[in-house]
This record gives sequence, structure tokens and C-alpha cells, in this order.
Amino acid sequence: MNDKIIAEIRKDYIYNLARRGERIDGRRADEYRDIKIKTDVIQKAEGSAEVMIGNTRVLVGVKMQPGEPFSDTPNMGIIITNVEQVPLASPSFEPGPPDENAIELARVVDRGIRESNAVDLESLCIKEGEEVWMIFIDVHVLDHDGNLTDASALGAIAALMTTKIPNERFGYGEDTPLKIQNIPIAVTTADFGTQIFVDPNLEEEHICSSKVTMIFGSSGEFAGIQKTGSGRLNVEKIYNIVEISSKKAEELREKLLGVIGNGDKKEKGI
Amino acid sequence: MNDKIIAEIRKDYIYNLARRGERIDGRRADEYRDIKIKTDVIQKAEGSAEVMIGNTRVLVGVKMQPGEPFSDTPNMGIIITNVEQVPLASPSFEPGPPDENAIELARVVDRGIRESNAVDLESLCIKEGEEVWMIFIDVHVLDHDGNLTDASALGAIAALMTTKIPNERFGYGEDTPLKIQNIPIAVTTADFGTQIFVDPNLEEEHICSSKVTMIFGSSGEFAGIQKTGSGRLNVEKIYNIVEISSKKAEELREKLLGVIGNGDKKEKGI
Amino acid sequence: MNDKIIAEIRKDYIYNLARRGERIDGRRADEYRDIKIKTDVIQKAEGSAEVMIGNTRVLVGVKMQPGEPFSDTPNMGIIITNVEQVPLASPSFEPGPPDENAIELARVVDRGIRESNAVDLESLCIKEGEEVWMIFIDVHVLDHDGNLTDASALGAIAALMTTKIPNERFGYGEDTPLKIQNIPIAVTTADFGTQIFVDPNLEEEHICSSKVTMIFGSSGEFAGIQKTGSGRLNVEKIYNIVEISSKKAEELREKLLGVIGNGDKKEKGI
Amino acid sequence: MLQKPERLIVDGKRLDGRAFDELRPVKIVVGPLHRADGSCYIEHGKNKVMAAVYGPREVHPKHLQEVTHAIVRYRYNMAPFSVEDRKRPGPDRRSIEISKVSREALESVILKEYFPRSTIDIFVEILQADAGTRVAALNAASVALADAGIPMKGLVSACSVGKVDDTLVLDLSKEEDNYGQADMPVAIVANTGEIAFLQMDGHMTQEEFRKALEMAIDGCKQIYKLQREALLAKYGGLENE
Amino acid sequence: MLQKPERLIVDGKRLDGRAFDELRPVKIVVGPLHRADGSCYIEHGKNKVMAAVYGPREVHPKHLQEVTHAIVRYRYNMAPFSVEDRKRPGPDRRSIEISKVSREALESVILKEYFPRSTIDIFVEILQADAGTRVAALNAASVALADAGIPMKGLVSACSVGKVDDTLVLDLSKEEDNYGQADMPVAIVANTGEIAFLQMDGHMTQEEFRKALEMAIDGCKQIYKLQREALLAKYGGLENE
Amino acid sequence: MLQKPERLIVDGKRLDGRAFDELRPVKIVVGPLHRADGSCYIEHGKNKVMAAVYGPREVHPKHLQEVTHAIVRYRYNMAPFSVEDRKRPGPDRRSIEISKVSREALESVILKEYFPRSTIDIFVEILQADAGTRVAALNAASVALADAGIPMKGLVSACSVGKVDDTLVLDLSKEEDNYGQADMPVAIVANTGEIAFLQMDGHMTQEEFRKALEMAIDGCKQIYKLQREALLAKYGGLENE
Repeated sequence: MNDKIIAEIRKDYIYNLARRGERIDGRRADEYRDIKIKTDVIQKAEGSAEVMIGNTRVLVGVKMQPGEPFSDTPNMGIIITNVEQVPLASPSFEPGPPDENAIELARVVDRGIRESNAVDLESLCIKEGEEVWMIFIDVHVLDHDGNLTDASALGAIAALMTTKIPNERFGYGEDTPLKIQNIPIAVTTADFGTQIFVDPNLEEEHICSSKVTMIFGSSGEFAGIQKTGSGRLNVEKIYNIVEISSKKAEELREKLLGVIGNGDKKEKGI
Repeated sequence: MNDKIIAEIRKDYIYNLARRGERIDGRRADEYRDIKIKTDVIQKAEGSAEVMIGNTRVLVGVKMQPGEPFSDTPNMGIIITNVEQVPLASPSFEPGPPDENAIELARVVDRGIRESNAVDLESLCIKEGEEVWMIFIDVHVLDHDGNLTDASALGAIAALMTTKIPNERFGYGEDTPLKIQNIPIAVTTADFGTQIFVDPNLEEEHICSSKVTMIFGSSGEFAGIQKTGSGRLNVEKIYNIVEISSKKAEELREKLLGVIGNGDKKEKGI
Repeated sequence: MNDKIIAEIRKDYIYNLARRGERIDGRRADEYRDIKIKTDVIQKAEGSAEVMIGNTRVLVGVKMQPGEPFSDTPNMGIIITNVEQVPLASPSFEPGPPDENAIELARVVDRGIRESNAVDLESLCIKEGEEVWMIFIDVHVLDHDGNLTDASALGAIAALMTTKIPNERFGYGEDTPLKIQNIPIAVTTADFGTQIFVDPNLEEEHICSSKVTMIFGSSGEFAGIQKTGSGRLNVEKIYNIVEISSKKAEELREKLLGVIGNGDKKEKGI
Repeated sequence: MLQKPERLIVDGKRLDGRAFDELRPVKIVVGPLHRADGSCYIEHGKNKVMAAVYGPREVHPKHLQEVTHAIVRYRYNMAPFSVEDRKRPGPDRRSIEISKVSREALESVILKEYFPRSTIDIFVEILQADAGTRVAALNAASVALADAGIPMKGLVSACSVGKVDDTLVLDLSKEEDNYGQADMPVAIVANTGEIAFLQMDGHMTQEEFRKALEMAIDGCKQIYKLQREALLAKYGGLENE
Repeated sequence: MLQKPERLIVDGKRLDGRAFDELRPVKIVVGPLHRADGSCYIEHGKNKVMAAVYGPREVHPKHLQEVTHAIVRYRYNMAPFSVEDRKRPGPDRRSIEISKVSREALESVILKEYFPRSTIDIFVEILQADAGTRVAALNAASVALADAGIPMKGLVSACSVGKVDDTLVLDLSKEEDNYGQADMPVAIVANTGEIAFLQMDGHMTQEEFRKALEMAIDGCKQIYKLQREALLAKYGGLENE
Repeated sequence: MLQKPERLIVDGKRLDGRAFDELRPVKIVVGPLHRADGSCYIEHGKNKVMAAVYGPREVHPKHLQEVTHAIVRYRYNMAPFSVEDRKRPGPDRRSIEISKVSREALESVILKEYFPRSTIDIFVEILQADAGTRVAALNAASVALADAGIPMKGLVSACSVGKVDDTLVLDLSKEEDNYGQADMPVAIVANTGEIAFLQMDGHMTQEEFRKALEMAIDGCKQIYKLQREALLAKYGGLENE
């Protein structure tokens, strides 16, 4: 029996389970896998965080350095977000520059940070029109078992929340914490026809007809949406997704605040 | 019957026609296809023109911005010509950086503009050694049915003739028309052994043994020559090409001046 | 009989010869092929040398130009070494950016120059923190018959020894010879199990289990080592290689000094 | 550089005089190109967009072939002269993301299983950009696919809705896009009303999102009418509903 | 920028208090990754290194296949945030050289002929770099190969020795590396003591070289013990020497 | 930076003393390389050019194969140290254009149909550049093809003619090229006199063009003699016309 046929049978099986509201790993439709967040894991970075969602694992490092502002925003800092899907993390990742998936992922993570005004960019101006702080958010995927988006977004904001501006290294006085104004949380759901599953694992991601990532700011407002995949969704289903996602976003936010607020912060090692 | 054999038969047919001075589309040997020139088609560009020669269609946009001069010409503006053979225009065009054909095409168009001194480069100096105007001539091929060279060259000079230097946008006073000192016209001919055909269409281009592009300035002087293709030409044939080409160049020049001189200029849409 | 089998038989043959201390081209184990060194072969370069070891031939050109120093060495000149294994030199060289072999070769050559302090980098400071001399050492491989490393290293130091700093061209007074403080000599040996052969030719390179390049400075001290290839070497063998290599390095150094010291220096043509 | 206007809504009207739910003028030309198997030129406001479709045709390189269905490729590309500051040719990260999600939107309607081992290539050139290029590109691509005779479950029709001065407005102008609070491009399959494309940049409340989605769908339906008319103008004799 | 310290050896001790022949603390975790066929995480001083092995698996593109043996690929890669100044993603010349010679060191023990036409892929990510990353990477890769069940003639164990203030010291710290006189990374196959990897930067006399090589081999043997312990901790029940 | 001289023709003579129709000194060495199937080294004035030919040999990748004839590849490449300011390695737009038209010139004589499915690769390295490198490269390539035994309809011989101070002169020097009014490289197939290569930069009248073409052809014929002598010096015994 060839791979295609097996895949087809497996797909039918998962859709049938879904019809009964069940998932292959036994989770409820609106249940995330186990989430672990560790911060300050990379001492060479200005901020860092490791996030595990089930077997999915990403490491996010934030580096800062002075640079020239864009000419149309002379008094604002610059955020550059990059995702490396290094081949260590999955047999399907190839060495080389980011492909369309890695680029989409980086841009969705970036969008959440940017549109929620998580970082006060004007506070990053060193000298108007000449020098501003550049923030590099680098997401390094270590283990890919689905839902890289939520893990990366969570890692990015966690890393930013623990970032110290390296003033000293560049002769600008003492290091100071980066001010965070809003905490965007991304929640990804997958469409299985009769069911919406949150936090799809790798197999679910391959089989679902489409995914939607909704990003919510601290007061529950939207800070970005991305539909991905070739499925179609009717309006009712989208409203349904909004409801589920906004609820899960609050759970994740509490989880995150719990970690950043307590002693886990100084843990080392990844 | 396979493609190679059909191609071979078709080639014989066209060469046999050529022996009688006839062409597959019924044109005379020295007859251009219908030429249409529209200028000011892209409002975001400093100058623009769309040229159709038969079904061949190119769009040329001119953008200008201040930049640093080359160190060996500190008081001269800079012209950069690029051709994009986007895959929309032909099944044989691939996405990616310009290949040798696109590069040759860009360089031949550039050569005509440059060697005829069409643009007074010294008038583009803003501050000697520090800042000069850079002119980007971008040829965007939309539909490829042969003789992209003449269409691109015509589009480039037409776009330049309607270019306004965007002084205002960069704080240098009012916009002023770009001064054009010479109007180079490229004429391409194809060698069919017993016959020279002007303005080869796509099929003729593939079958001819070689093409010659001759570029003439306003007083009929040469401003560039390029032989392309693996044919050989004897001296008499080259003299013959000179005669035909210089005559056609005058026709094209009149056509161009007719368009630029009259009300078509402000037409919109492409 | 297919290529693989022929190669296997040939390999056995060469290893059997080696067991008797013999080589396919009749050389002794510790014998270099004929070495020819010519300097000042490229007048456009600040320094140049052509080196032939048997049929292996490389051309090295040194160019110098002012540039910005690295921020952590504000008063030191910069050396950049590049190797082009152009496809002219071997059927196995492909057009394109340097592959891992060319990069390794460049870095080994660079290491010898750098670690031996062959060039007094501090003497190349023009204005601290702002402008220093950059030295580009470009190795152009012309004919590849094995042991490119020793030929390239020899060519690089020979070219540097004949380099004149082009002060005049950049308005810094008269041209002056580049000061050379140490003469690194690379000696490459190949492991054939029972035997160590110096200066492996192309076939020997393919068949040996590993190669070691040892670089020695003027007082016999090490200035770099690189093991390459997937063989293993026991400690005694490494000591043996040190002994052979250091002896050959002295021979090569004398040869080099003989050439640079005498009238061959102004020879032209390559 | 444009100056940021003090307000984008003045006296209940937008700066260009449009009503909140009003599209910019749209012009659609079916089949302007000769080499392509299908093509469409759209002017949407000051956007000028050309789309071409090639295929179904053979896949190169072969290892990309799928034995059960056609692959679909989509390339959104901006001409260097299409924007205020010349854009360097070649795809940037933004173009790559837009191409991916646009391709997926069209894959949701193309009957790919009709053409195993082949490719359907969709190329869209933004010749002039003025806010809303990705939806204009999708609209042109959709018509070009129809012009090429590619079987589809329905036409994809796209439109964006945005938020400016705390007001939801349809089809953002360049100014509204630059200084607005949110932009949400949407595409639907007109015959079913299902959503095939959805992105949102900026911030809006959940309540606003619901209203915005409805407005966008209405906009898409207006676009669908124009696409249909343009196709009927060319292929009118054949189908007549 | 660190200031160059006046001396690197003070009162017969190194700045971080280590003896001349003392390694930095090393922590080895076997199999931390789920997708990879084998993996290993190593902290060596402040270095943090993750290695993964995939294979034996099919080779793409096919023309790279070898009919008599597996090919081995090795990728040493630094994360952008692993160093003081952010590193641009992607391989630089240094990484390419390190990857080549590291691959060759591992090829010296992998029984490649067991897996014709396939590839064994070794990926190492330097998550934090602090002198000695290439040896830490080799050590992690070697354990990851074992964890993946790739048959080998022996484990490769690596360690570097350097020269600072005219003194030979084992396992250079970042400061010793920056301001030292020589650095010599070495890898051995522990069960035979043969050398699989050898590089030297800097200058030392022939006499020093001999002593340095001995010190490095001793260091490699210490590393080997730690690798073996880590593997036994995971696979302990199976083999018991 | 050279200073522009006031005049390039003084007292009816060129700055380097040559007559208007006089070539620079040319030296041709046949077969200097060992690995290549054929090779040629040419010094033409201060130009130093090395050409190598490999083939006919198998084509990689296979999809480039032509079933009825050999493909021909030509790579014109400048060494980084060949020019005043170091050139970054790798092909630039100029090299790509020169390579294309040079390849076509040689394709006009190579009997490609003798070697279906194979490739004939011509590589030319400009080791020192001093005006007229593309013609020197073509001359060297042509001899290297003969040295490799590739069957040709005739040797390609190339030479340029230029216009300086309103005077037509053969074989421009670097100074004449930098400050002249036109440069026209030409290549002929010597036995038929047909033109295989023709480019022109600069401006000249139609009358001047005719004269320039004649001068160039004369120059090509002089080059042909030197090529023929060099080949006879190596292969003299075999053919004797």
C-alpha cells in the first residue's frame, strides 16, 4: 500500500474523529497542548525565550543595536523579525534562505508585535533622523510538531518582555528594560469541516482545510488576522473562530504573565 | 510527427517564402508591424511610455532620484537601464534575475541612450562629487511576439522625452522637463540568407540565422550596433542592412515625434 | 569494466607501490615536483606571482586600496584572501561562487599569512579608526594537478613580497614596498597508510586517506595546521609528518628567497 | 512624502468624496495579452494591474509534479516604477507572503484534480500601486483564469475594508491606507459567499471586525458584478443568466 | 567590547580559576528533540549547542547518490543571537570550512558502506557561542549520531588546547581565545586514540605542538567519558561495560 | 586615475607611436595548460588572456542536452587583479553580454552537429585587461578550440577599430578607449571573410562605419596570420599550405 493511500485513509480517520469532536491525541477541540515558557535562556541576547507547545519547540532571541531610522519615520525605532526554519527541526526543512512558509510566519509574528504597538517605537529614538535602536527578533525553530505560529508569537513577546536595552555596550548609560505597552497573543485554529480545533499539531495542520491565526491585544482587541491554506470558510464559522480564539488568547496571556512575573525568569539552559 | 520535425518543415517553408521576398504574415521585407506609442501611462513614474509593435508590448517607466556620482565622473548624472522579462509576457520567460537575453537587451537599449548623448548628463549634477540625479529606465515586457529590442528602445526614449525631473519631491524647486539632446532609434533586421527582414516577429527571430540592431541618432549617425545570433554576414550584406535600417529609423523617428508632439501625450491607462 | 572498478584497481596499485615507498610518477616520498616561481607577472596588480608545481599552476595577484578598519582593530590593515577555482583549470571546477574546497583553501592560505604575522598590519594604518590599507590576495587557479594549497600559499607570500603600496594612486606620496616580517611556507603531505608522501599530485590526492598541511614561519615555528579528508592519523604519524614537513619547508623557503632575491623578479608574461 | 492630513473623514465624507461603502472606479479588460492563455487588465482607482495565466502546462522541474492534481503557482510582482520610490526588481518578503496566500485563495476554487502532473501558472504584475494591490491582483487573476478556460467552482472576488478616524470604510485609498488604523483584505467565492482570503493589519474591536467583514463581503459582491460583466462582454453569447 | 586583560595567567592560574589542564563544565543531554532521528544538547562553558541527525534517508537531489555508500552532510550554523553582535542568518565562509572538516572527522568513523544511496544528515545549531564551538558541535554531533543508531567505529570526542601567556592550557575560554597566541582544536576516536580532526591557528614551537597535542588528547578522553555517561544514562540497560 | 590627454593623435601619430592601422604586439602560445583539452595564452598589448576548451563532453544537467547537436558554452571572466580597481569575482552584466555574443560568434563556425548530446565548454580568463579584452579573448578561444581538435569551418579572428580625435584607428589602446569617440570590435571567419561578431559603441557617421569595417577586417586578417603561425609552430608537420 503506498504512502498516498495510507495518507488518504488517515485523513478520513481524522475527519471522522472530528465529526465526533475527537482529536487524534485525545485533546478537546479547544485544548492547547502543554505549554512551557522559559525566559533569559540566552545570555548573549538582550532578551530571549524558549517556548514549547507539546513537542513543538522554538527559541527566540532579541538583539538590539543602534542604526539609521527609515526616512519616513525619523524618530522611531525599527523592528526586524526573522524566522529560521533550520533543518535540525524537521525533515521537511531545507537549508537555505527562508521559504514562503518561514516568511509568512515571520510576517505574522511581526504583525502582531507591530499592530498591537507592543513596543513604544518612539522611545527607541536615540537622535532623530540619525540614530535609533533596531530590534532584531530572531525565531529559531528547534522542533516542529505543528503550530509554529503560536509558539513563535509567544516566544517573541516573552523575549521582548525580558529584553534589556544594551545602553552600556554602546556608551548610552545604564541598561534599561525595554518598555512593553501591549501583549499580543496569537491563537491558531484549524478547520476540520464540522469542527474547529485550536493549536493543531503537525498532522492536523497537514490535513485541515485551512488555518486562521487571530492575534489579540491586551484589551481583547484584534491586532492581526491571517487565514492560511486553501480552504473556504463561511461567515458563521469565522465568528465561531473569533469566539474560541479570543477566549484562548486570555488563557495564554495569563500563562505568560505567570511565567514572566515569577522566578522562572532567571532559569538558564534550554 | 514530433515537434523538431514540424519546426524543421516550418523553417524550410519560411526560408522558401523568403527566397521570393515574402513573409509569413504577409509583410514586405522592409515593413514594420503596426506601431502604437502611448506616453504618460504611469503617473507614479517621472516618465513612461507603452509601445506596441504588432502583438509585442513593452511598458517603460523612468524613475529619478538623487544619488552619489561615480568617482570618475563627479559632475555627471547616472543612467541605469534594466529589462524585466517577466513570465507574464511569454511561456519561455522564467521568474528570476535577468538572463543573458534580458541583460543583452538592457545593455543595447542603454547603449543607444548613452552613446547618442540623448540625455545631457552634466545637467543632472546637483552638487559636484556629492549628489547627482540617477535615472532608472525600467523596461517591463508585457507581451513578447518578437523584436523586443526596437520596442524597448522606442519606449525608453519616449519615456525619457516625457520625463519630468522631480525636483519638488526632493526639495530642489519646481519640477522641470528632462532635457533630451538626441533621439536614438533602434532598427532590428533579421537575416534570411537571400533576404533581410526588418522587425522580425517571434517566429522569424527563432528561425533567422542572425539579427543586427543598428541605432541611429538624430542626424543619421550611428549610435550603436549589435549583431546577435550565430549567423555569419558578409560585408555587402552589412552595407545593405545599414541602408535599410537607416531609412526605417527615419520613419520611426517621425512616428515618435508625431506622438510626443501631439495630444496623445496625456492619455491614461495602458 | 566500469569506472568505479578501474578506480578501485588503480587505488590498490598505488597503495601497493606506496608499501614499497614508490610513487606513480617515480618521485621519492619526500620529493616535490619541479617548482617554478615568477613574480611581477601582472602589472595592474600591486604584487603578483605565478607558481608552478609540476603541472599545477596558480596565479596570485595582490591589490591594495584604502578602506575602513574593523571596529575592534581600528589601527590595523585588513587582509582578504580569496581563491577562484575557475572552470578553466579543471574539468571538476564549476562556474559559480567558491565551494567548500575553494573556501577551505583560501582560509588555509590566509591563516598562514595572518598567524605568522607576515605583514605588519599596524604599518597599514592610514588614519586610526577611519582609513587603513586593505590587501586583497586573489589566488586564480589556472591548472589543477594536485596540491593547490602549497602552490597557492607560495604564490601568496611571493606576491606579497613583491607588493608595492600604491600610495601615489591615492594621493599618499610615493609608492613603498610592503614590509614583510615573516615568510610562512605551507607543506602538504598525504597519508598512504604505510607511507607519507609530500606534495601529492592530483591522483594521489584523490586516493590518499587524508592530507595534512603544516605551515611554518621563518624560525621553524608553526603558523597553522589543517588536516583535511576523512582519514585518521595516530600520534606517531603526526610527529613523523612534522619532521618531514618542517624539513621541506626550509627547502621551499630557500627556493623562494632565491627567486625573489635575484633577477627573475622583473620577468614578464605568465 | 505626503503630509499626514489632519482628518481622513470630514463632514461624514472621505477625502476623495466617496461614501463609506463606496468602491473606487474599477475598469476591467478581459484578454488584453496575446501570448498568455488567459489575461486580464484591471484599473482599480489608480492601481493598474495586469494578470496572465499559463496552463495547464507541463511542470518543470519534474519533481514538482503531483500525480493526482495540478499544482498552482502565483507570482505577485511589482514593477520597479509602480511606486513612489523605485522598487528593486525581484520578489521581496511582502510579495512572497502575498503570493502564498493569494495562491491558496485561488486554489480553493480551481478544479486542480482535472489536470494531474501539470501546472497552472498565474502571474500578476502591479504596474502602478495605490493601496489595495493584493485585492486588485486577485480580481485580475480570477478573471484571467476564467479567460484561460480553467475550470473553477466560482469566481474569486476580493475587496478590502479599513478603519480610518474610527470609522469603517470600504476600499481604502492610498492616503487612508497610510494613515488609517486597520486594513482588512477579504476575498469571497461569490456564488457561495464563502471566504477564501482573509488578512487583517491594524487594530479593531471584535464588534468592528464583524461589521467590517460584512462590508467587505458587500464590496466583494460589487466586484463580482464587474468581473461578470467584463467576462460577459467578451464571452457574452455563450452563457446568459 | 571586552578590554584586553593585562595577563591571562595570574599566579599560575587562569582568569576563571581553572587549572591549565581543566575543562570548563560540560552538560550533555541525549535525545532532547522529537522530530530528529537522533539529537544531543550540550552546554560546554557558556556554549549552548544543539545537534540533530536525520538518516539514513533518501538523497535529494538524486545525482548526489553514491551507489556504494551513504553520503554524509554536516551543517554547522550559528543562530543570529548566539554572539555579541547579531549574526546575519545563513552560512559564512568560516561556517562552511568548519562544516567541511567536521564532516570529514565524522566520516572517519561512520560505517557509510552500510547505507548505499542514502544520506546521513547532521545539523548543529550554535545557540550561544563562547569559544570552542566547533569542538562542542562535534561532541554533540557524535552523541546525536549514536542516539540515531548510526553504526560507527567509535565515538568522536573533541577538545581544544591553546597557548596564552606562553603557557599551554586546555579548552580556551572566550577571553583566552580572543587574546591568546594559539588555538588548536583536536578530535580523536576515543577507542583507538587516532586523530580525526586537527587544526591550528596561531604560532607555537614544534616542541610546544607535541605537548599541546598530548594535552588535547587527554582533554578528548575526558570528553569521551562524559559522552559515554550521557549515553549510558539514556541507554544504560542495554550495554554495560 | 589617468588624466585625459589633450590630444590622442599628435603629428599624425598615435600616443604610443603606432600607425593608424597598426596592431599592438601580439604573442600567442598554443596549449599551455595540461588539464584542458585545448588551450591558448595570448598577450595582446598589455592584455593577458588564457583560454581553455573542454569537450566535447557530457552535459550536466541533462535537460540542457540537445539531441541533434552539441551545445556550446562560453565564459568570459575577469580576474580580480586584472584591472586598476579590484574587480569582485563572479560575472557582472558586461561579462554576461560579452559571453553571449562571443559564444554566438564561435557557434557560427563550430560543427556542432558532430557531437549530439554533448557540450563544448570554452572558458576565457582575462588575467590583465588593457582595452580590447573581448577580441583578445575570442582570438585565444578560437586557437584553443583548434588545439582541442574541435572541428570548425574556419578560425575566428577578431580585432577592434575605433575613432579618436575624429580619426579611425586600429586596435585601441587603453587611453584611446577611455577617451575616444567610438569602439567597434569585429570578428571574421578568415577563410570566407564573413563577419561573425560585430558591436559598436560610440558614434560615427555611416561613411566612417564603412571605412572602419574595412580596417577592422584587415586587422582580423593580421590576427589570423598570427593565430595560424602559432598553430603551425605546434602542429607544423601535419598541414602545410
